[in-house]
Amino acid sequence: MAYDLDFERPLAVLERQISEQEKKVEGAQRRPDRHKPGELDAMAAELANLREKLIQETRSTYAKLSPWERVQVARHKQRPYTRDYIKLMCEEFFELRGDRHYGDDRAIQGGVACLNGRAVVILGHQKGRDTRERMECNFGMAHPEGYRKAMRLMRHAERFHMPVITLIDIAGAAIDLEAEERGISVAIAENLIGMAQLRTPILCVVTGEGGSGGALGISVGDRILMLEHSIYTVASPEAAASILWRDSAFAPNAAETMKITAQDLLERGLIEEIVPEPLGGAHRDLAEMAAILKDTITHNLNELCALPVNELLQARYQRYRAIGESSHALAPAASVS
Amino acid sequence: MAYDLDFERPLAVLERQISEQEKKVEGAQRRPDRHKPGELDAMAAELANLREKLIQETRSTYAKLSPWERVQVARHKQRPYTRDYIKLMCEEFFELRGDRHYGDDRAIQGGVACLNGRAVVILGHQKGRDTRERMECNFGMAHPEGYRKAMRLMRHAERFHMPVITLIDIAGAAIDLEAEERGISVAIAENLIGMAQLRTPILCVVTGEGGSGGALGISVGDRILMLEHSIYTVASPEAAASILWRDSAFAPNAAETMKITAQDLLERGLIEEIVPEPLGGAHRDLAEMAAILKDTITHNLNELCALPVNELLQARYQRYRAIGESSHALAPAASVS
Amino acid sequence: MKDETESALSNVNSNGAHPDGRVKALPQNLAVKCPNCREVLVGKDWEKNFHICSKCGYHFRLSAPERIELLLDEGTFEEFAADLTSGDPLSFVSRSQPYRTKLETERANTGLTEAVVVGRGQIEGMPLVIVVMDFRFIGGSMGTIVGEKITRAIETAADERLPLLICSASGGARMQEGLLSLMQMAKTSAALGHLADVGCPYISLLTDPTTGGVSASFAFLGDVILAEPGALIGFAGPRVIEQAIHQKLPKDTNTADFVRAHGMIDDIVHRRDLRAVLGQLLRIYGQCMEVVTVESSAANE
Amino acid sequence: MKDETESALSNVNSNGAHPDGRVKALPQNLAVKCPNCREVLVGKDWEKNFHICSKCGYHFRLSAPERIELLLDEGTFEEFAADLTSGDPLSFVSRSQPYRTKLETERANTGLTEAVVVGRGQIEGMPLVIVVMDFRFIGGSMGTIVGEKITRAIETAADERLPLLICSASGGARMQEGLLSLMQMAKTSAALGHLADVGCPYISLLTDPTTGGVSASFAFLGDVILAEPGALIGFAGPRVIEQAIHQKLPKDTNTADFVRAHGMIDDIVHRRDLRAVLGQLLRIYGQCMEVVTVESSAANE
Ligand SMILES: [Zn+2]
Ligand SMILES: [Zn+2]
Repeated sequence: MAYDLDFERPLAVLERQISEQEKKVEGAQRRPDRHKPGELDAMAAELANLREKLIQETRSTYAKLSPWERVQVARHKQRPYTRDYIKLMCEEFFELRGDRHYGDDRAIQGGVACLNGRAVVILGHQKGRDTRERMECNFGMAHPEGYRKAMRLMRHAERFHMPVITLIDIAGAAIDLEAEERGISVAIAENLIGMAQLRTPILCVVTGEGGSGGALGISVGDRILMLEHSIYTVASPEAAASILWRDSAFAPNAAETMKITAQDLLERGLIEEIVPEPLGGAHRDLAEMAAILKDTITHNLNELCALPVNELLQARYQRYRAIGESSHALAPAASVS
Repeated sequence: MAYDLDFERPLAVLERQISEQEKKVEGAQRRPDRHKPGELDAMAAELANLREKLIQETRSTYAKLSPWERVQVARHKQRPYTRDYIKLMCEEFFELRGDRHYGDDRAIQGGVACLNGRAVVILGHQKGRDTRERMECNFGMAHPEGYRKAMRLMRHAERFHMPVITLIDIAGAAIDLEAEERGISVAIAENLIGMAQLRTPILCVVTGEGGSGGALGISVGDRILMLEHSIYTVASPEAAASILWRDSAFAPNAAETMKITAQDLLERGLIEEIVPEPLGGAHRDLAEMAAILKDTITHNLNELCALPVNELLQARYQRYRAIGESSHALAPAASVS
Repeated sequence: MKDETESALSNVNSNGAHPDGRVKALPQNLAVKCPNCREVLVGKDWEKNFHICSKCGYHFRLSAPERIELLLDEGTFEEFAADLTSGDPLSFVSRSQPYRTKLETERANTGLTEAVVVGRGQIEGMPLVIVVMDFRFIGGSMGTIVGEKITRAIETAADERLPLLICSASGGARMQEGLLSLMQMAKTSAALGHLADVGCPYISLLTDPTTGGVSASFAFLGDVILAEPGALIGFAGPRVIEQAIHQKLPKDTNTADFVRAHGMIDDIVHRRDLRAVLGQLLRIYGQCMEVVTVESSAANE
Repeated sequence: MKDETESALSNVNSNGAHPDGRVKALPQNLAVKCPNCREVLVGKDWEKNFHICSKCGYHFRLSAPERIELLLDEGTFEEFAADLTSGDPLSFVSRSQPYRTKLETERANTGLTEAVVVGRGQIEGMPLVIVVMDFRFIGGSMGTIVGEKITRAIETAADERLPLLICSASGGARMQEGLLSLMQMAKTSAALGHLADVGCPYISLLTDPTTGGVSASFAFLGDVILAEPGALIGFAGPRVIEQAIHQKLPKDTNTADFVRAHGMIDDIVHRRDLRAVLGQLLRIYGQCMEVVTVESSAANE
């Protein structure tokens, strides 16, 4: 996979050098007689050197990504989506469709699955990979029936005492007339109260973009994890910029100021854990990403499933109750008179 | 109100005679000098006589209505509807609208009310009186959102420990593309299971036509009452006739054979109580009908609300469980080998 | 409710099938004709192909015994409640035909005692309770005994903590038993509420046709709802709706595709994949059932 | 979410009102101009008429103190949590304007400490907990302190077994507090779950405008949901939707009429009838609340 993001340009240059060097080495190997002794070894060493350099450069680039750069990674078109994770993590999966009221929203998909031998309900936003799928999924921007299907699946999990795993990756809930007609506000609101009271563990993982109410509608749970380069925000940086800076070009500033990265949010106690990504981002190695996530999910579920459900619910209530209390770490006591 | 049903023709004749006699008496009273002594008294006596005769005839006619004649009464265009009962029975009423998913079906209406000082949820089919209202209500033929609203109101009742009163009067659930698209089957089915498990008393009253699944969708409860001239049937007599007799003209036969009257169903143990109607049918005296029904509802709710909810639910389960068991009164042991 | 299906049926089968849904085998069962594409199929191939048309994929209706043979591990089916047979609670007679006689005829024609067969069995070695309706028997209509047998199956699943599979094929309630039939909708649904409380999964398979009172009760209450391709599924049949609204309906109205598109079912499963899909579901739910039964029995105390 | 409302606002008020929704009184408050029909209204009449245009029925926005005066029995309001004021958790600055300064300006302009006022009060002699948002304060946006005050009000209602009334007027979450604001949606909703468990009724009154994160959380979770005539109500404002779909919307999109027609609210209540309707609801629910609290406390053990 090519390095194709703006801030990856130096890496892309290195990548091109590597590919040229590879061709050189290959050509030389085909006709070793044409080269001086040692020349071939030197060429191979140079190639290895370049490769090592790329790894180092990638590592250092990704170690100090700006929030706006993370936004680019979180939105990468090759980033793994919910269906990828399901396919790569679950031993068995059966999709449950439909809200039993109106339709089957492809922007949120999920079903029952076995994950490391445990029956779970897993669901998440699906942005879609190719054009056809993206259209079908409305680019992951879910409609009311998506949230209602999600709640139906979670009630299903509750009935069968399966834990729920939600994967969040959405720019924002659908903004159109149909969404309003069928009550996108009501659908999200009912999920918030429904998830707060669901009598089974809920583990939420922000895998890409956690965009506003559309993200929150499936991410009320016992623990919120975020992938290393994912973001979670009250409004998209572009939207925030166009209001607070009166120009959407200030999106990078908004991304910085609003504290939307996994690192910012862990620091502020709003999430429980960061899930490391493969070098250069999840999209560079889907299988490794899925393996890491599977391990993370498993150890979290092991802990959550061991708790009596009443304790779980009380802790879940307290988790949210504490956000923005005057005693909260984020609201300095001084400013709350 | 004029006697306007087919079988009421003799009563209509009497009514016309009374009205003529009334005019005569009135005329005579205006000019008493033109009449012989005693003539005026005789005319008045004749009027009283005719009036008494009408009452007697009405009583005897209504005492031996055929099932098909009862169908006519149950469908009378002046029969009291849900809104009439609410207005006449409840001290306070606030309508709760909408299913919070799609729309507000006017074919099923209801809300919170005070009935004899008790907070209740009351809801029912509304056929509509004039043309405009009938169109708006789809003649009482409810769509999925009507059943979903009904269930929402019943959950509301459950939360606030209010008993539920449902009034049933529907030819049948909506038969159209929209009903199928939004899952009329699912909506009714979910009400059946929801009502079977609702943790508050449910009292159902068939006030007019209890038409098939469209009726059942709001009539699973602890007790089913039927107004004296109401019907409750698995399929409309016309539909049954057109299938089983291959000619809808046999509707009267179907009405007879299918045992659809309150009397037939009480005898078979399928309902708990018959609510008497004013002489000549509920439509002849809405206020009296409502007063009778209010009393009946009150004494039933007094009993149901006194039961612990677990007992209530067990009895409700048994009520339905027993229908069609081999031991059931209606399935003679002999024929169940 | 029955009318809807009967109308619907004549619709579905307008091209050759017997109106009750049975396919007339050509002489000596050597060949059958597909009612959908009119292809003449070699009988043996057709049987091996799960009674599916090899040309157009049309799923022929299956009788209850055929369905059981298709789905269950060989030799695992144990029927129960087989001795329950319908009485004639209303002494029903229409067009000089007593219902009682009709029942006898149907019994003779189908070899069944009623429109449903219930029992225990296994799929891929996993035990379950299975309910299979048979459309040949008075259109699979639900009378008191159909309702009673289904309720007993549900209760058995609940008592023995087994998964439940119901294969529906029905035009709705049985008119000849009047309101008693309608009440079976409530009875079976209430029983499913109890099943849900004890945490047993219920898989509902909708086959051609599933309409009327059956669709408006247990058929659409599955924890998982599957349908066979092409099945007619809905409250009313398309013919009845067209008569009611005086308009032509879109061609796919109330098909399996239609109900899936409208979010009413989980998936459409080709008949050759059914056993595998059911096996997968039983494995997944099997993993949580022990947990559930332990916890729910604690909660119910 | 804020953007949606701000756009929506410019939409609603395109004919004369100040963009933050405050109406500019003409000199000495002798007259006000209706932003809907442009009628010039006599100030005293307009105030007696509940701030409604006598010509077209337009409901002017009310400040929190005005709303409280309108709804509660005189002298019964006791504010609590008034001392909670927003910090600046992210040290937020945009366009050289620190959020901290913005807060100070809003406090000075409105005389309020935050975009919501909460307290106890009575309507027709019946006690309740009341929450009133004020759109003048940063568009009624919900930051941590707004969420905190509302949550405390909900908890107070639950603890004291009182009915709860929330009058919403908000453009959504407060962007300047980042994700902390979004989480107030979850926090308030969870608290409402607790309130429902103890059986206290929650009446939600949607006033102009109710959008974004407020509409997608507590505002639409009322046991009874009322709206004022003409209020803008929805997830997104019409302008934002039009920009997103590149199409004109029907004129009534996301009005009170629109959400009622789509089954999302119980009724639209004219401002002059509000007290009476609330009184009626408190009477009805009051009759079952004693029963509820006794039974639910038993059930929770
Ligand atoms: Zn074919
Ligand atoms: Zn005006």
